[in-house]
Amino acid sequence: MALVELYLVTIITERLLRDEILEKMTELGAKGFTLTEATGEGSRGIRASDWEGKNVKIETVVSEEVGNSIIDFIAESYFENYAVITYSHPVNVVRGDKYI
Amino acid sequence: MALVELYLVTIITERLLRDEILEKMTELGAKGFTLTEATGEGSRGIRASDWEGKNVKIETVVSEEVGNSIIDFIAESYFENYAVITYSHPVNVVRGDKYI
Amino acid sequence: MALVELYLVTIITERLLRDEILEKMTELGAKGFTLTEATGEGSRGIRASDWEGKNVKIETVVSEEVGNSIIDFIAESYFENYAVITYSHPVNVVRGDKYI
Amino acid sequence: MDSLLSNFASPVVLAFVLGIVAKVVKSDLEIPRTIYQGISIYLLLAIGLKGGVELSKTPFNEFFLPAGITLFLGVLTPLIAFAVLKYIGKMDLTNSAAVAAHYGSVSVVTFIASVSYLEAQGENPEGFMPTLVAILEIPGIIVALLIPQIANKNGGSFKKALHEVITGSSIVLLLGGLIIGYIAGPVKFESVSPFFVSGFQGALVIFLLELGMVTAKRLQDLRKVGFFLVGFGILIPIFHGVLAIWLGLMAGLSIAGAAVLAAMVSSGSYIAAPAAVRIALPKASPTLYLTASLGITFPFNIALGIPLYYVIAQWLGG
Amino acid sequence: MDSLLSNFASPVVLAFVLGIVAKVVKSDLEIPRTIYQGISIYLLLAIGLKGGVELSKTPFNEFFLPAGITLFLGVLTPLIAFAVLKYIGKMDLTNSAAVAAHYGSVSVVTFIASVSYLEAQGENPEGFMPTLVAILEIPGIIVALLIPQIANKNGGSFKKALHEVITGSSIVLLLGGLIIGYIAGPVKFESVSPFFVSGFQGALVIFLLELGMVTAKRLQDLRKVGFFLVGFGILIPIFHGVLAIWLGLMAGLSIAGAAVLAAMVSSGSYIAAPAAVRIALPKASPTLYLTASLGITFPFNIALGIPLYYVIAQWLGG
Amino acid sequence: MDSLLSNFASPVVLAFVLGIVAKVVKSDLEIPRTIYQGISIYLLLAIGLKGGVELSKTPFNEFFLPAGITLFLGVLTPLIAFAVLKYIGKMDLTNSAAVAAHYGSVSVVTFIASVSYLEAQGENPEGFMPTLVAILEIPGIIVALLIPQIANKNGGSFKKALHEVITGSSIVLLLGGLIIGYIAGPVKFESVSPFFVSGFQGALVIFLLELGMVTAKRLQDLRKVGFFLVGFGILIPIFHGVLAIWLGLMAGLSIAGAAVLAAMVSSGSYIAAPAAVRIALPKASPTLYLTASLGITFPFNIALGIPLYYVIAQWLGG
Ligand SMILES: Nc1ncnc2c1ncn2[C@@H]1O[C@H](COP(=O)(O)O)[C@@H](O)[C@H]1O
Ligand SMILES: Nc1ncnc2c1ncn2[C@@H]1O[C@H](COP(=O)(O)O)[C@@H](O)[C@H]1O
Ligand SMILES: Nc1ncnc2c1ncn2[C@@H]1O[C@H](COP(=O)(O)O)[C@@H](O)[C@H]1O
Ligand code: NA
Ligand code: NA
Ligand code: NA
Repeated sequence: MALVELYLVTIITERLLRDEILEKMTELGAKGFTLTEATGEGSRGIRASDWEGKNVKIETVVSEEVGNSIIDFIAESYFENYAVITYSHPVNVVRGDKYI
Repeated sequence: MALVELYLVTIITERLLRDEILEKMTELGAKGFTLTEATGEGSRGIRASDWEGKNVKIETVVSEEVGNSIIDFIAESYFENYAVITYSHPVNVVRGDKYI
Repeated sequence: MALVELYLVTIITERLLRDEILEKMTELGAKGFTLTEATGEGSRGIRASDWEGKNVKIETVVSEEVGNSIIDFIAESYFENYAVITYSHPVNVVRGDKYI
Repeated sequence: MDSLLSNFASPVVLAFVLGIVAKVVKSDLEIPRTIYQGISIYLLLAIGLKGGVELSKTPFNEFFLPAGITLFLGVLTPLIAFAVLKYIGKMDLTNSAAVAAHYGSVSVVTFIASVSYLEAQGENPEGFMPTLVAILEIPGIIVALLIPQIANKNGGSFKKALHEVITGSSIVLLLGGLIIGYIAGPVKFESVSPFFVSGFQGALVIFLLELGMVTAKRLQDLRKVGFFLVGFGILIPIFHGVLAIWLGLMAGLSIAGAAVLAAMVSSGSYIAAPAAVRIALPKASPTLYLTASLGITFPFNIALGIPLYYVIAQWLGG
Repeated sequence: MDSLLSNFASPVVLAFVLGIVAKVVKSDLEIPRTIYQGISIYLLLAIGLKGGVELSKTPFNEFFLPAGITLFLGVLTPLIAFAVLKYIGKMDLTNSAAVAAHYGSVSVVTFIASVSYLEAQGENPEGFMPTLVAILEIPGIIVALLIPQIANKNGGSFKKALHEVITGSSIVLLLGGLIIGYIAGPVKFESVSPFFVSGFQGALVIFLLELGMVTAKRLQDLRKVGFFLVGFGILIPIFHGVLAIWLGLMAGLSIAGAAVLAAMVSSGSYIAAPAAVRIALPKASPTLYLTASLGITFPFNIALGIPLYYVIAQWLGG
Repeated sequence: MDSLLSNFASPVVLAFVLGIVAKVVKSDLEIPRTIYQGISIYLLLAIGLKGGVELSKTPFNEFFLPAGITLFLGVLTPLIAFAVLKYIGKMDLTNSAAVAAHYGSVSVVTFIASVSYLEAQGENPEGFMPTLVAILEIPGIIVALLIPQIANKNGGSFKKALHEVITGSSIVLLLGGLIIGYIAGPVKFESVSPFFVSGFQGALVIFLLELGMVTAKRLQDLRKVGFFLVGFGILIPIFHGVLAIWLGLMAGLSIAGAAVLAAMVSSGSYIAAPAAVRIALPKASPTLYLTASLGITFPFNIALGIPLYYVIAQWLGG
């Protein structure tokens, strides 16, 4: 089975931002995404799960280029005012060309 | 603490296939697995969460060999007709010999 | 956007241990964490989800040093008697200095 | 006309409309999936229990003929649907069978809505009707899935699909409830009756709110499926409904009972059938069968079909 | 005094206290989030439905003046709150507007608790009060969010926040329920009434158990927010409450109705407002606005405010 | 015999059987975990509330002796169980203590089922019985966990386990409900009574459906635990039950009350105890203690034990 090396970009953030981020991600070239409910704690005073609803974990398998533009967008738009963490790492994807 | 390098294989697919995949995975040599509920969107018209129930994310820590045979099985059996994405990457596992 | 290479440590274990582990993790230097509900099966006879409640998946982005001390703590404290799997791998984190 | 307007003013139908509106205005309203599952377990168990209690009071010979008719319709309607789809609609064999499986089975919510509607009209359909739902649920799916099986064109696992549909949660709850109700009988049922009977209509309101939201998403796919399927999703139910009324009345059902049977037979399944079809016929398009049964036939029946069947039953049986 | 003690012995208030105690002793008690969401959907729909049915029985001219007064208070109270926060409390513009938005809107649970309390006192507030809740929910948030908008200092998206608050699930359920209840009317409502009316008080017990636990976590933030906000969270509700009683009585409300209006107007939103504020004013501190509305004003109103408004209403209207 | 058959025809027991059957036929039926948690919160709060209301009507001297007896049984039964396991069953100290902790505590569902059963028989057990459940829940676990503590062989944290069991959600809800019901009294309880009383039996049906499914999975472990534990799981409950009936009658309980006390005392905990044991005795095998209390004793009590205790109570107390 041919494996392609792509990037898995993970964004964990407030649920409120979900739809906005997904829309933008698609615009920037992501071909799909997976969402998981999560809770968590970080540098902000309030645990995300306390009142405003759970965090959401967004994962998307993308090319390095698309990944970088998504990361840039998140960093510029949300880092200052919202609870968010973003990271990425390479993964070997089956039929990876589908996601480029 | 001795860390062993193994592979984390991730399969995100329709809930319907869960039991079948888990059974086969065990057969192919996986010593355990972790399941998470997820939703998502991909190349197929219908969002997996819409009606047929949520997606399921299956993660298993395995040796490279077992990982490859699981990936091959998934690709051959489900790629054509079902919603599924599969990827893997190396991880450092504590007491990794337990999972080989 | 400046990416810093850090480690993502993942711990999947019985829900019962959650608060204890989170407390200790913070003590050892983790600056945040994300929790997801999960179920799973491993070497222990009883599926974690059967009766005692679901498993919990704890993910934390930390420096290699902090990561190692967390891994050591988990291995020493829980491996013998509790259902637990722990692994880590490097990730590229946006504004990574926040998590060191 | 009057009975139609009255249907539109019922809280259950209005909740369905509210669900559609909520999605149209892009509200963030969301019925959590587990709440939805909980209510659906409750509703299935409740109609099973009530049906079982009623069945324990019904003489066998009163029940025998309607049961036979229902089984017959369960075998006939998927064949009709298949023929129309394949030979008039020119759909391929797999998709024709997939859609036909849905119309051979039954939508439990449509059944419940029809009973609610008729009771609101002062009617009193036979108490054993839930038993007929259980009889109708499975055979139609099997018949339809057998077609590609025979044509050797399935690609999926017929055996697994069979297991899925027979042990599916809706059948287990419905049949289990029926048996529990039958064994317990009216006296022992009394203690659980406030929970399962009084709360029923209200729980249905929340359930239909959710179904409205799900339907709204389906409605967006309408243009993808084409005119033929839209027509099919309205005309076939009417045809099956009239057939059911006619045979139901002949089998001795009351006018109300015949109208409820029509709602059942005309409806398309969207719980048992999709799961079975996904397994047995993975190549069939979910967009086609879900849009037909959930996006077209279900709202048609809820809003217009049920009052229509009642009018026709009155006319044929009056 | 007597009516205060009686309030403390009500299951609903006691459940709230139990929730706080559970968190204080670090119990692992947890109401699953989806159960909490389910109950909250149920409660909102239920008061909407009941309100709609009552509204269908109310002559327009009886309802007109109270509705106008409510709208007026919805515009006035956030301005008062803003002025106090900014000019007496010396809070910055963004946070002042953020907190003010909460006090311009309404806490539905406080409303429900006040109705329960008054009914337990043998009173009978006007049936159309839920309509006033719907009227009060939105304008205050908009007015408060307009302030930084005008000052060009928002940093977030006012338009998105507007959409969020108007199509938010609480408004959809409340307004949707009102309309359904209004169209269905008393007769058609009967079938769903056991579910939505009889179960209401009990469901409220579980809801307040959860709210007690949430409030307990908020209480830990009390020292972070400073004395001024604590005083604000108690005195502003009293001021707004007295205003509401006075205007409510003038508009023809009964004593009980005026007390309920006071509870509504004095309360701070913690569902609709936080979501809207988070979008429109991302720089505002959630610790400030959530602690004020949920950690201070909500428990104050539940325990002391509601009986107080009743006493004042009796005194002014007697 | 007759009362046994009658037990088997009750909807609650039949739902339990349906749950087992559903798993045996590998149905995909699943009660979502949060629904299960929600119902369990509801049931615990409901019996607490009802018990508290009843307690507020009970003179202290009527309640004093049964309470003392219950406490005594809570201390005695884990010691009996431990001795049997260690010295007859030759089980190691840790596992003996672990299993004993379960039999020292109480299964709330068994308690509820016994009350339902007796009420269906036209009996009327004392209203303060839920208070006895609260008294019985904790001491037995502590006593059993103290054994390895004294023998210095625990390996876990006794202190943490103690906190876990005392602040565990079942105790908080049960005790909290008792106190709320006691303070509120019969009059104020009336408003929440439709929710907590009328719905109770029905909610229990769904709860036992789930417990049936959980038990079915446990039954697969039966062969792993060996004959001794199977015998233990049936004979010890009978022995404890007879003891409870005898002491209960002496303490002035009615025949029905003594039978309910027997069901409580004989039952093995499977909520509070497992959590505490997992923390205090991590080396103990969950397969042993969960299979014994949930796979053997629970179904035995539900199906046969409860009617048996009733017969014995009639015989000893008649
Ligand atoms: N070091 C970390 N490791 C894993 N997840 C984190 C970490 N820091 C923050 N998070 C997640 O990101 C969310 C927002 O973090 P923050 O913006 O730092 O408040 C938190 O609620 C966590 O779910
Ligand atoms: N590029 C992607 N990144 C992450 N998850 C994806 C991606 N594409 C698809 N998925 C997940 O895989 C499921 C099936 O995808 P598909 O087969 O493309 O419809 C989706 O529902 C998503 O949960
Ligand atoms: N090989 C594996 N891959 C992924 N997750 C695993 C694996 N083995 C165990 N787990 C997870 O770790 C938990 C405890 O495993 P164990 O201690 O082996 O019983 C299980 O319930 C699974 O969720
Ligand atoms: Na049909
Ligand atoms: Na207000
Ligand atoms: Na016991």
